[in-house]
Amino acid sequence: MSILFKKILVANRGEIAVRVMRACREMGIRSVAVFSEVDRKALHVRYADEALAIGPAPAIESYLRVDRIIDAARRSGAEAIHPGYGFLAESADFARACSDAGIVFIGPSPEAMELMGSKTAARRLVMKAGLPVIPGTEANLESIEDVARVAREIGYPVMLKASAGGGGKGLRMVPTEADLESAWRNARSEAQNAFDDPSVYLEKRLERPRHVEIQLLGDAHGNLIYLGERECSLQRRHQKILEECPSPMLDPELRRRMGETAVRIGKLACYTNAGTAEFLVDQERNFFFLEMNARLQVEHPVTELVVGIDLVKEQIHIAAGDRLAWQQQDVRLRGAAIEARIYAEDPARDFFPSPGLITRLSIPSGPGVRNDSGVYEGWRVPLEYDPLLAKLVVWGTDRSQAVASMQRALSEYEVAGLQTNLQFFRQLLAHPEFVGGQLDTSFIDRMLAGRTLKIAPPTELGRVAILAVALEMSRWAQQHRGDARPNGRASRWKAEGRVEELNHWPRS
Amino acid sequence: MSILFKKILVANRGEIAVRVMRACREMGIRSVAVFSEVDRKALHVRYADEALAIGPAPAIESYLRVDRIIDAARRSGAEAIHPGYGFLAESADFARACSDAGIVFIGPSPEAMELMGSKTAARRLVMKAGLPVIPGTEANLESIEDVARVAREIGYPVMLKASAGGGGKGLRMVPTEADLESAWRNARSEAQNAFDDPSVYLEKRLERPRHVEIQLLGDAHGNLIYLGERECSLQRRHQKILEECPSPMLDPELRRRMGETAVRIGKLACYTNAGTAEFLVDQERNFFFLEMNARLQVEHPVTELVVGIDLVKEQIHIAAGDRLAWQQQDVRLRGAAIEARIYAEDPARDFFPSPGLITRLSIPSGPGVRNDSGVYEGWRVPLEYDPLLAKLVVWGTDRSQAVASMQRALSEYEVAGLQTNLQFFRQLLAHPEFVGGQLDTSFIDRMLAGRTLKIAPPTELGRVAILAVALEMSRWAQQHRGDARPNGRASRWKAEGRVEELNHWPRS
Amino acid sequence: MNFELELRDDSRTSQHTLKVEASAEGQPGRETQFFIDGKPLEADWAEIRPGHYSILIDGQSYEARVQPTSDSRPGQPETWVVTIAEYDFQVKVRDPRARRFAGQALAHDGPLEVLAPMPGKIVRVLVGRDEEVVQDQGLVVIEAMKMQNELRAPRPGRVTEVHVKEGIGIEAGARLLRLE
Amino acid sequence: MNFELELRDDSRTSQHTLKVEASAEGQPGRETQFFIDGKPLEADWAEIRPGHYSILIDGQSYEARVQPTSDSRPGQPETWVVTIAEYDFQVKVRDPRARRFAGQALAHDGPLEVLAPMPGKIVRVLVGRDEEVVQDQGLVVIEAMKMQNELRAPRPGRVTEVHVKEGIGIEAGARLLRLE
Repeated sequence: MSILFKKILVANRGEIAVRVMRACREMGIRSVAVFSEVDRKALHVRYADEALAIGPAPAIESYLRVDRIIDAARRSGAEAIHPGYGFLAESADFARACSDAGIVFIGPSPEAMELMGSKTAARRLVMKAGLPVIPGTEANLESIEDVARVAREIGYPVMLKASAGGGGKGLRMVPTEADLESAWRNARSEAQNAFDDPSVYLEKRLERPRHVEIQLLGDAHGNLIYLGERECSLQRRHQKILEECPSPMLDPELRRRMGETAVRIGKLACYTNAGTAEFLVDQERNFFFLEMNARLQVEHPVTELVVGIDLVKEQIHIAAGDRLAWQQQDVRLRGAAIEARIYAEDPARDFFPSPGLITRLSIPSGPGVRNDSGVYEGWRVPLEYDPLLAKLVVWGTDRSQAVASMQRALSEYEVAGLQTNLQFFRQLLAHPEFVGGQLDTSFIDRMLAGRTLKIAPPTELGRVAILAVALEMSRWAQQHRGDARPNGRASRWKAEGRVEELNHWPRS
Repeated sequence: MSILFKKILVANRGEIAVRVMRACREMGIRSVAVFSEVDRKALHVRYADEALAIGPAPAIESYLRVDRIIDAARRSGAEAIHPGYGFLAESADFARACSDAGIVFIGPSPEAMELMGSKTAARRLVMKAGLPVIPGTEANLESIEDVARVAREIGYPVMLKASAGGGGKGLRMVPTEADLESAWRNARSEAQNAFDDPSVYLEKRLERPRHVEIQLLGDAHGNLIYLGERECSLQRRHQKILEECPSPMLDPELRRRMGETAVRIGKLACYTNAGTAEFLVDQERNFFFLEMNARLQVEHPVTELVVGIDLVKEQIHIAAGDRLAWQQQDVRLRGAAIEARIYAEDPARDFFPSPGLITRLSIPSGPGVRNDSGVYEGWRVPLEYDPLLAKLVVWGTDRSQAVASMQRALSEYEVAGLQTNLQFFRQLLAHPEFVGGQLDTSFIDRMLAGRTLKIAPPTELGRVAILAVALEMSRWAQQHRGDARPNGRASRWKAEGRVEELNHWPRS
Repeated sequence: MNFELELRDDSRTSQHTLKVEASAEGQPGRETQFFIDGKPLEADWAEIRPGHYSILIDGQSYEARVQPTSDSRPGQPETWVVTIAEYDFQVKVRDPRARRFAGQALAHDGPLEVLAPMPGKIVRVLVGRDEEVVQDQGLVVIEAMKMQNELRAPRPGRVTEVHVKEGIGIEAGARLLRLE
Repeated sequence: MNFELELRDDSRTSQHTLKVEASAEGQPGRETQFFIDGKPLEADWAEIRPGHYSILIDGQSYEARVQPTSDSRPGQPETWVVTIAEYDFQVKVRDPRARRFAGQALAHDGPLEVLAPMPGKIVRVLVGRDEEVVQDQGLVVIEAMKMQNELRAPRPGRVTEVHVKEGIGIEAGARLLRLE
C-alpha cells in the first residue's frame, strides 16, 4: 500500500462534503473545506480541519471557480482534491487544472471524463462495441428543425437530455410534437444554467422502464470490478429520490450480465476510480446503456451497506495509487438497503424548494439506520444551492426488512422550520405498489397525479388533532397575554415550566 | 413460520425499551409501554403505540412490580412481554407469573433462568460437566467467617459477587484480608438494593484476565447456535463500558472452541431464546466459565452489526415458536464493531452520576454509526434509574477501521446540560494501548489511577480556548446589560441575530 | 376559551366542524379540561416542546405536531396543520377573533394576488397584462436551489397586473401578479 | 472589556496567565477586535449557538464549546471549561468583577463545606463529629442512579459538623458536612 495523502481539499459543500471529510477523519487525513460567503457557518466548514473562503454565494463565483479552488489547495498544501458530485465533479478541465498544479484529482482521468462526460460520445463508443443503447441521436442537435426530424423518425414519446447533464437537469419528456418546442427551450436554458452548456440530444422513451445502475471501482493497475447494482426507478421530474440495492427485479444471472457489460464499457474508456454505468431495463428485462457517471453517485451509500465497502475510502486509496483491496469474487451482497433523499421542498406546493432556518432537527438512529447529512439545528439553508438536506439510508436482512426499517426511520425523523418531503416519503413507503417492488420511472408522477398516496387516517386521530390544536392555540393565546399555561393531567407544573423555558423557538 | 404476536408489552424503560419497540414497529407489532410517574415524558412512552402508568418513581414501586405489569398487559391485551435487561429480565418468578397469566415471556424458560440465575448453581452444573470454571465457592456464603476461611484457602486477591448479580452491582475486588469486611458489607448491601437478594459468593481473581462472552440463540425445537463472541474487558469498577466484536485476541480456532463450549453449557440448561455465556480468558488463552446471562445483553448490538442478525427480532420469532432462521454454518462474521456506553456521569468527579435536563443533544451518524438512545433534547434524566443515556455503536471493515470510526463518531457527539463520559471516551479511544488492542479488565482503572489518559493539547489550541472564553464572557456581560453582541469577521449582523434568537438555553 | 374547529384530513376524505371549549385554562396547578361538542375529552397530555405534544387517550399513545399553515398571518393563526404519524390534518379556526384574519389569508374569489411561494430569481414571465389564463396555466418560472419551478394559475382569470420581470430576484411572499 | 485569564489544560502540563482586551465590543456592524497580551488575535469567529463557536485562525477550523464550571455562581462565572476536540481547558478569570465571587467558589484552606455533587440518597455516613480525616478518606456514601458512590475528603481536616444522616434524600449542592 502506497503512502496516503496527508491533506485533502474537498471542493464541494453540503452532505457530500461532510461525507468525504468523515472518511478523511477516519483515515487520519486532514480535510480542507472551501466555502462561499453564505456558507461560513455551514456544517462542512465546521467539520473540516481547515477552511478557506472562495467567493460570493452564487456557485459560478465560488464552488465553480477552478482558479480559486486550486489556489486554496495550494495555500493549504493539500495534495489531493475530492470533488464530491455536482459542481466540478465531472469537469475534465478541472481535473486537468489539478494535475497541472501538481495536485491529485480524486476521480477518473480527464480523458475518461471527457469520453463519458459527453453522453453522445459515450453512446457512440458503446454502440461501436456492439453493446445495447437506447435508440436516439448520436450527435448533439443544434436546431429545433433537426430535433423535430429525428423525433419523427424514432417516434414519440421522446426524451430531450443535456449532453453535459445529470440529476434530471436539462432533461424533458416530450409526449407529442406539440410539446417539442417549449421542452427544447426549457431543456437548453436549464442545461445552460446548470452546466454552462446548452447542448441537448434526443432519445426514444421506453414504456415504464426501470432505471438500474452498476457501481464500478477500478484502480490504476488495470483492475476493474463491479459492486452490484442500484435500483433508481423512483424519480420525480426525472430526478432520483429513492434508491435501493439490490434491485427487486434482478436475479444473480442478470446481475452478472449487466455487471460484466458495465465492466466492458469501463474498460473501453480505461476507466479508473469510482464510476457508475446507468442502464434502462424494459418490462422484458432487456437492458440498454444510458450513460456513464464519472463520479461518486449521490446514492452510493446503499451499495456500501450491502457490500460492506466504503467507496469514498476506496476512491482515496485508488487515487493514492493503491491496488484494489477486493477482487470480483470477494464482493458479496448481504441484505438490502434503501436510500431516501430528504429535500427542503414543499410537497403541498408542487415540491417548490423551501430554504430557511432549521429550528428543530432530530434524526433517526438505531439498528440499520444511517443518516448522511449536511445540515444542523440552527443552520439557515441558503437558497443558492441544491435543496438536498440529508440522505436517510437503511439496511435490512432483505428488502421487506429494509422497507420496514425505512418506514420506522422515517417515523422518527423530525425537521422543523422549513418544509421537507419527509411526509411524502412516509406516504410513499406505505404504498402497496412500492412495498410490492413494482417500480418504474413514472411511478411517482402517476401516484401524485392520481392523488393515491394520501390515505384516510383512522377516525380516532381526529380527536387527537383537535386536542393538539386546542392546546397549541391556548399556548399562543397565553404566550400573547403572557400568563400561565394549561397543565396536562399527568404533567407537574414545575417540570412543564422548565421544559418550556428550554424551547422558545421563533416560528418561521 | 408461526403467526407473530399482534401486541407486545415492554417491561422496561430507557434505551432498551426503545430498542425493543423499534423492532416491534418494524415487525408490524403494536408496542405497549409501562411507565413510572417521572417517566410520563420518557422517550419509550412517546415511542410506544400504547402506554400505561404503573406507579411511583422508585423501581420497587413500578418497574419491579410484577402484579402491575401483568395487569397492564391484561388491560392492553398484549400477548407477550419483553423484559429488556435489568429490572425483571432475569426473574424466574416474573416469567412464571407471565405464563400463569397466559402471556408469553420473551426469554428463556423459568427453569433455565433459575438454574442460570443463581451463579453458584450454574457453576456447579458446569463443573459437573467437566467444563472449566474459576476456582471459588460453590455455595453462597452467609457469614463473614466462612468468607474469610475460603478466601484464605484460594488465596488473595479474591472477588465477591452477588449470586443474583449483574452489571457490576454487588461486586467487590478484595486485595487483602484487611479489605474483606468492608467489601463484604458493601457487596451485600448493594446486592440487596439492586436485586433484593444479599447473597454473595467468592471467586479467585485472575491476573489481568480478559472478559470474553459468547452470544447464544436457541429455539424451542432444540436448535442452539453461537453468534461469535464479544470482548468486554474494558470495565470501570467492574462495569462494562466498551465492548467489541470480534475480540482482538481470538482466532477462529479459539472462537470455535469457546463457542462450542458455550453451546454445551446452554444445552445442559435446555436453554432457549437469547443468552450469553461469559468467560474469563487468562494471559495464556485458557478460558474459564464465569456465568450465564439469561437475557438480552446491553452490548448485543456489536454482535448484530458483525453477523447481520437482529437479535431482538429473533427473540420475538423464537418466543412465537418459530424455528431459527439460521444454522451454525450460516453465521458469518463481517468486519468489526465497537460499542461505547454513554452515561450521565461526571468523570471529573470520580464518575458520580449526573442526572438533569438535556439542553442540547446532537448525535453522530454517517457510515457505520449506530446510536441506540433512550433520551431526547429537552428530556430531564431522572435520578432514580441507571445513568445509561445511549449506546454508541460503530462498524468497520476491521478493528482499526472500527476504532477510527468510533473516534470519528465520538468527535461528533454533543450532549449539553448534564455531564457525560463522552470526553473520557475520546481520550480512551486515542490511547495507544487501546488502539493496540492490549486490553484487560483492570485497564481502565490503571489508566485513571495513572492519569495517563489525558494528554497535552497542541499549543495553538490555547489561543482558541482563550478567544472562546472572551467571546462567551462578552456575551454574558452584554446579555446582562441587554445590549448588542460582538460580531465576528465573517458573520453578518443579521444572521447572527437570527441564530441567537433561536438558542436561548438556560444554563444548568 | 371557546372556538369552532373545522377538521379536514389531508386525503380529503372527511371534513367536519366541532365546538371546542377549554376550562380552568392556564391556572397553574389546576388542569385544563377540554370539551369537544360538549363532551369532555378524557386525555392526558404533556408538552414535549411548543407545538409538539404527547397525548394519551384510553391508553393509546400519540405524538402530535402542530404548526400554522405557511400562509397564516403572525399573531393568532387561523389555519393549522397537525401531523400525527404519516397523516396530516388541516384545522381551520372558526373562532371570531381568528375570523378577522381569515379574509386576507384565504381569498378564493374576487381579485387574487399571486405571491412568490419562496425566494428566488424570475427566469421567465409566461403571461402578459390583460391576458386571460386558464387554471394551471404557467404564469412565471422561478429559479431557486438550482431548480426551475413553473408557478401555475390557482384558478382561471385575467391578468390585471404584472409586478415582476425576468432576471430580478424576489423574496418569499413577494407579489408577482394579479388575477381577476 | 479587559481581564486576565489563567489558562490551564486538563492534562495539567501547562499553565499561564494572559491579558485579554476586547475593543469596539458590541457595536453592531463593527467587528470586535481581541488582543492577547497586547497582540491582536487574527481570527474569524461565528457563533453556532450560545457557548458554541466556530473559529478560523490562519485557515485552521476549530469548534470550541464553553461552559461555566459546575461550581460557578450564576451571574458572571469565574471559571470556565473550554472543550476543543478531545481536549479540555480550565480558564479562570482574574477580572476584578469576577474576583468578588472567587472566594465563595474555590475555598481551598480554612473551613470547607463538603457539598453533595448530585441529588440522591444518603445510604451511609462514615465519619462522625470531631473526627480527624485524612485526604481521600470516605465521608458519606450517596446512592443515585442505582450506584453507590463514596464521597471522599478533598483534603485532610477535622469534621466539625455533620448535616446529614442515613436514609435521607438530598439535592445537588446540599451541605453534607464541614471540614476544618
